[in-house]
Amino acid sequence: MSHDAHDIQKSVRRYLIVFGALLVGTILTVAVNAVNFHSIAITVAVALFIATIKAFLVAGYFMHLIDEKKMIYGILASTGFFFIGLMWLTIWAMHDFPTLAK
Amino acid sequence: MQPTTKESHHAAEAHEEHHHEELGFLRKYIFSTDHKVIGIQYGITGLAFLFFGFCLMLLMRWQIAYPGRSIPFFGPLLERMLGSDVAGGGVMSANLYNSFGAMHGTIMVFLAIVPLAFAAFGNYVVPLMIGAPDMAFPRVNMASYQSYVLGSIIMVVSFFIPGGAAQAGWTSYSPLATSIDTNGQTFWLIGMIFLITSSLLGAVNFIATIIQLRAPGMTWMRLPFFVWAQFVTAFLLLLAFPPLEAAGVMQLMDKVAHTSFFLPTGLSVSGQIAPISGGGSPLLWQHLFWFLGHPEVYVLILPAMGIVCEIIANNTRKPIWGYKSLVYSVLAIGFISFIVWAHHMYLTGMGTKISTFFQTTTMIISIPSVIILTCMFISLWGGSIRFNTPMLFVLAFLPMFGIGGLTGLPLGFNFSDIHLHDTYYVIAHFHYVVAPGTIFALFGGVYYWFPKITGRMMNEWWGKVHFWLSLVFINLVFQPMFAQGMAGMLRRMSDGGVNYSMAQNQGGVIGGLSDAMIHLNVTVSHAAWALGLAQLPFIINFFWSIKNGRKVTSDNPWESTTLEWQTPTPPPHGNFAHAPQVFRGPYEYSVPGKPRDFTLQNEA
Amino acid sequence: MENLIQLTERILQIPIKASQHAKDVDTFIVYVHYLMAVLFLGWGAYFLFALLRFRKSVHPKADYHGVQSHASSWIEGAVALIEAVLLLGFAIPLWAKVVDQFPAEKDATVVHIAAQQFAWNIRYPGADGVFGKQDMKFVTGENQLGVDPKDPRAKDDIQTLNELHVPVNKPVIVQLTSKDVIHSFKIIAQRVCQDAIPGMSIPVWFKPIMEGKYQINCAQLCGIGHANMAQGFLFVESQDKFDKWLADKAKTAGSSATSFE
Amino acid sequence: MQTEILPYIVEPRKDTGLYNAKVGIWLFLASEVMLFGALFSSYILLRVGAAEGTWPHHLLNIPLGTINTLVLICSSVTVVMSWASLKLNQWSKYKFYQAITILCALIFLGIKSFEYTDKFTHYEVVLKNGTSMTGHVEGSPLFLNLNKLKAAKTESIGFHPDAHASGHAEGAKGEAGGHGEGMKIATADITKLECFGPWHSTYLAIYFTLTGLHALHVFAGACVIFAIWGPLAGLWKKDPERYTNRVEVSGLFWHFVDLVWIFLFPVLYLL
Ligand code: HEA
Ligand code: HEA
Ligand code: CUA
Ligand SMILES: [Cu+2]
Repeated sequence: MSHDAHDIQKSVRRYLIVFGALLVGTILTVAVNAVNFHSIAITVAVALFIATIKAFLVAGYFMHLIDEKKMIYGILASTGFFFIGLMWLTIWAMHDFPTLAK
Repeated sequence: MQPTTKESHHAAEAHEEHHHEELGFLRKYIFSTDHKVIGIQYGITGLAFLFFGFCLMLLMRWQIAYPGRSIPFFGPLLERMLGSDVAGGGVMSANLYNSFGAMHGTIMVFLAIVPLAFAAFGNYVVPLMIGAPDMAFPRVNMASYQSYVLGSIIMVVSFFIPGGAAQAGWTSYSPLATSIDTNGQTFWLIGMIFLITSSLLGAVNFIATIIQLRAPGMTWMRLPFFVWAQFVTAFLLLLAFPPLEAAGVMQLMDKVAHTSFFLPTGLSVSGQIAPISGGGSPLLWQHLFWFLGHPEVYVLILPAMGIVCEIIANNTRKPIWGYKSLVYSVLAIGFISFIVWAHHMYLTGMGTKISTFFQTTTMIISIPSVIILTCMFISLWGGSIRFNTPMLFVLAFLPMFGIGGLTGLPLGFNFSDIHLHDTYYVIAHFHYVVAPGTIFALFGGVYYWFPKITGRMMNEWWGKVHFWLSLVFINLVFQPMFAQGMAGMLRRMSDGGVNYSMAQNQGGVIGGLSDAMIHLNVTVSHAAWALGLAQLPFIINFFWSIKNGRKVTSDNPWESTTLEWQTPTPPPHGNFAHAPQVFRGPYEYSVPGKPRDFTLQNEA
Repeated sequence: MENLIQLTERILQIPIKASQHAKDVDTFIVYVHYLMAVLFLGWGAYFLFALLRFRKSVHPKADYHGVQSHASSWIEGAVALIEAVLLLGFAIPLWAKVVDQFPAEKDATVVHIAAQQFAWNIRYPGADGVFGKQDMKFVTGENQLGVDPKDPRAKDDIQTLNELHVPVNKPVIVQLTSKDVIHSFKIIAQRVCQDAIPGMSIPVWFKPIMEGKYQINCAQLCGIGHANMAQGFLFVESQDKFDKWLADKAKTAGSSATSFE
Repeated sequence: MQTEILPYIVEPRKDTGLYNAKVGIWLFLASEVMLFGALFSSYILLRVGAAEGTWPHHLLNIPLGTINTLVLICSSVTVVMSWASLKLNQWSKYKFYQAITILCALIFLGIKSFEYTDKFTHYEVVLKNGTSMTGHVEGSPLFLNLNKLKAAKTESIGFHPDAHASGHAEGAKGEAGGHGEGMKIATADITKLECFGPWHSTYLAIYFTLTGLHALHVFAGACVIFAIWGPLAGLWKKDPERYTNRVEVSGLFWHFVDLVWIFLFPVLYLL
């Protein structure tokens, strides 16, 4: 395998750092929620932003996506594309609606 | 014939004997993990369901042609089996009609064509074509088949529960689906969850196999087009099915846990406000359903196109024209098919912007289909065409798919869909693609690969009888439906539309359906029954040939170039003694300067 | 040209046109079918020729290279171009006009229709020209539509079952909804089709140009009675006749606002 | 073993650089993305489409949710550490880390079922005079409703309404136990009695569906990890690389389950 013992030891250190970051992220999410931002939109945006960073850390380091093979990137990219298509088009469709002239 | 084959024959035979002792009957035929056995299992089960789905429709066609009249012979049988509340006096009630209609669609799509076109042909042929010993995950493959069987058992059982099977169409639109207070829909949903699981497992397996297990030298651009078609199909299943699974879970929650995912606030049931929390959206179901639904129709057609391509190349004895365009087109279809779904929903209340988006993508996706058909047509030019039974079926596929595809255009433009939506024009459109389209390609595939699987040929003469009768009658079934649909006859009518003509006779109503249009129902039904009889030569030929067909004298009876013919017949466990080395593209027929008119992919 | 289109319509079995935009719809359908016919006949002729010309008995040795020219790309390009023209030139603007651009309410006959299993509830605003408030929470056995019993504007509203009367040559705006499951409001001769979806109120309009009685069909599977949901009728009549009918109805409005059986 | 005829079970294929199971699991995860993605989209749609003020806020217990998030993150790091241990040939460390993973899974499911029970014993009651209250019923019965009361011919119930502390953490506090004085309500006065089950509101419907499906994934993942850890551990001696691959693949699934929760937590608990 490509990893030798030294590499692994290095990544173990990295895992622990990521672990710390995830804990901080979680606390931050809860903390941010306690702060009143006065606007749902901002709260949502901040919470999702932190969640995305956490997700990126888990996927990137724990799941080794950061140095994965091209084939996997391809699969995930198309999945992402279709997911966004599903969500965005559905929401758009539900809001574009024939309306009476006023 | 050529040394490699003989050699592999030997080695593989030794191999097989070795296994015979270990594997009992159960392991070999029921719980097999061998892709070929699983392919055959899928094939037999799928054909049985194709037959079953067709029988449902044959009964329904009686009700459409002669509404309210007792079905001769089968009527009393139905009454005995399903109870007199749904088939009293041998007459098909509206209940039963709706059940049969929903189940005809469900069975044809999910229990017959997908298992046949994707799972059966894919399982048997794909690993052989790419020179692999088996599928990447043999046990997952077995689980996929078992999940399919479980799902289909649940579907079949649902006919016999009180109230009968699901009645809300194969599309199962909420709130209707949840408001019918029998358990048919619950069975349908649970059955679907098993079927979806089966397809997902299959899809993972196919993609992994094609990515990982191609023989040395089998580069992407040397893959037979059939493999490409299956590859894209697998992706469609993999990514489009989960949203329907999610929707299925939500509808199941609506049905059994009384949630309101798809039920809006203020819904009323028989004059009373329904005791639900409300707040859901009926359109959400439609979006999630059609997000699968549209890619699903390409799941039904792409494997068929793959089969057509193989058989055309083989029987014109020349390379397929525009292999690269074919590959890019099929990839393009795969991608775009995820963003056209709402063309089924033009009349659910859509503004200009969103419907413009969807009809534009719909028109764009028709272009790769045009390209694929064009390539097939041009491939004929300069060939030396042999008209054997498989070739006849795939040749017929071309204009039949052409009719089906072309009539997709007036549906794809939202403006003309205003008139055509939910009429028999839609029914005719998609049956042209799936029945004389996909089913014909599948028939072609059965005749073509039969000798590989059994070592015997099917009878040519009866094959031709089957072909010509099927061609004539299937057109007589579906062609009149265009006229009926254009004239305004609506689908899913348990009385065959007599309500219109009655209204007309009531006097004074303008624009009702003419008696001639209603009368076409009778013509169509007779054609459908004749079509049923026309399948007898096939069924008999099929079973008779397994035991008594003419034995093939070579492993490659059609003198084909692709790898599946380079194994012993039938292929042993593990397929190839040595992984074959591939040197060239899949369709090197009539290469100038070569002694034979076909050059094997693995010929140095 | 006009004759040709009419002939094509006859061949295609296109039904009678009774609304203003029906002609646009039909002509468009005919154009698309021309495109289809050209493709089908063109490729069909080529197909038959190729099968005969290259059958094994007359052409025993296949040609490895086959067609060399790229004429087919032009054909594909032409198909794409024609589709683009149909799309940009017709489908999109016509849809925008027919589905999305409503006439002013004051120039139109406005009705509310609520579908139910298996009938159409039709409501006119009455003399004051305003609909009374309506909410599903008011629904009772007598008050099937949930008209607010306290709203004074509801008093003169007129309700009918399965009977839609409109004056000829005046746009009709229908606000469509459903009480139970999804139905679809379809009048074939008027080229109108719109799903009626519970929880939503979707407007649709058309301009009838021919007096007479038309059937209202339900085009969406809605249960056992779906096929029988054909008892609703559209009556297109002269303004006088319509006014008279409305006045007649208004006399009994007090009672019919809450019950229409 | 029949499967041994297949190549690339252990060593990666040259041109893709991957072994079979890795391709398989990523494909499977792609389909899982679409599954949860569709539910997420539904959540957003229902949320956006909800009438003003009908979407409940802070119905859930945030401290418990936070603990569960931390538990899952812990399990994620132990999974990856156990894999690294195998790579370093440290078998007992692997056993130890993976044991913690399984323990975490159990804690997670335990807390989750506690939260569920809490919802199923938390009631909304609407009286004939129109007042509506939330709170707990004496004896903490599960899934009680009016029909059941009537069927059992119960004359009245003891009810502890939630203390209506205004402001943010209303629900959380209320559930934690601090409810007000008990009261007696006659069955005849009740028009509606309903626990906070999935049928109670669209929010709870999507909450139960999403977390229920997620919990099933946690359960399945834990079973697989346990199977590899315990009953199937013999493979380590025979074919350590293949065993390590199995651990990696099951780990990928586990991380994905964690990843889903990372989104579920803020979306369901906080917003
Ligand atoms: C295999 C199945 C399949 C395929 C391939 C297609 C292909 C297409 N379909 Fe179809 N469709 C269905 C199955 C299929 N469909 C089903 C099952 C339904 C109904 C579901 C239900 O409501 O129950 C449906 C419904 C349906 C609708 C909804 C109608 C309505 O409900 O109102 C629409 C609308 O846009 C549509 C459009 C199209 C289009 C534009 C294509 C295009 O991809 C077609 C492209 C092909 C071509 C353009 C042909 C090219 C050929 C030539 C150029 C050569 C011709 C010449 C000769 C042959 C000689 N289809
Ligand atoms: C793949 C899909 C598929 C296929 C193949 C078919 C095939 C056929 N269908 Fe179906 N149909 C649907 C999918 C399909 N259908 C769907 C989705 C609907 C909509 C349902 C709804 O409204 O919800 C529908 C609806 C539908 C209707 C409209 C009902 C209504 O709206 O009320 C009609 C009416 O005639 C019809 C007829 C037929 C006929 C005559 C065939 C024939 O072409 C069948 C021909 C079959 C064969 C030729 C099979 C021969 C094979 C064998 C005999 C097997 C041999 C076995 C062994 C050797 C073991 N179908
Ligand atoms: Cu109402 Cu169909
Ligand atoms: Cu479609």
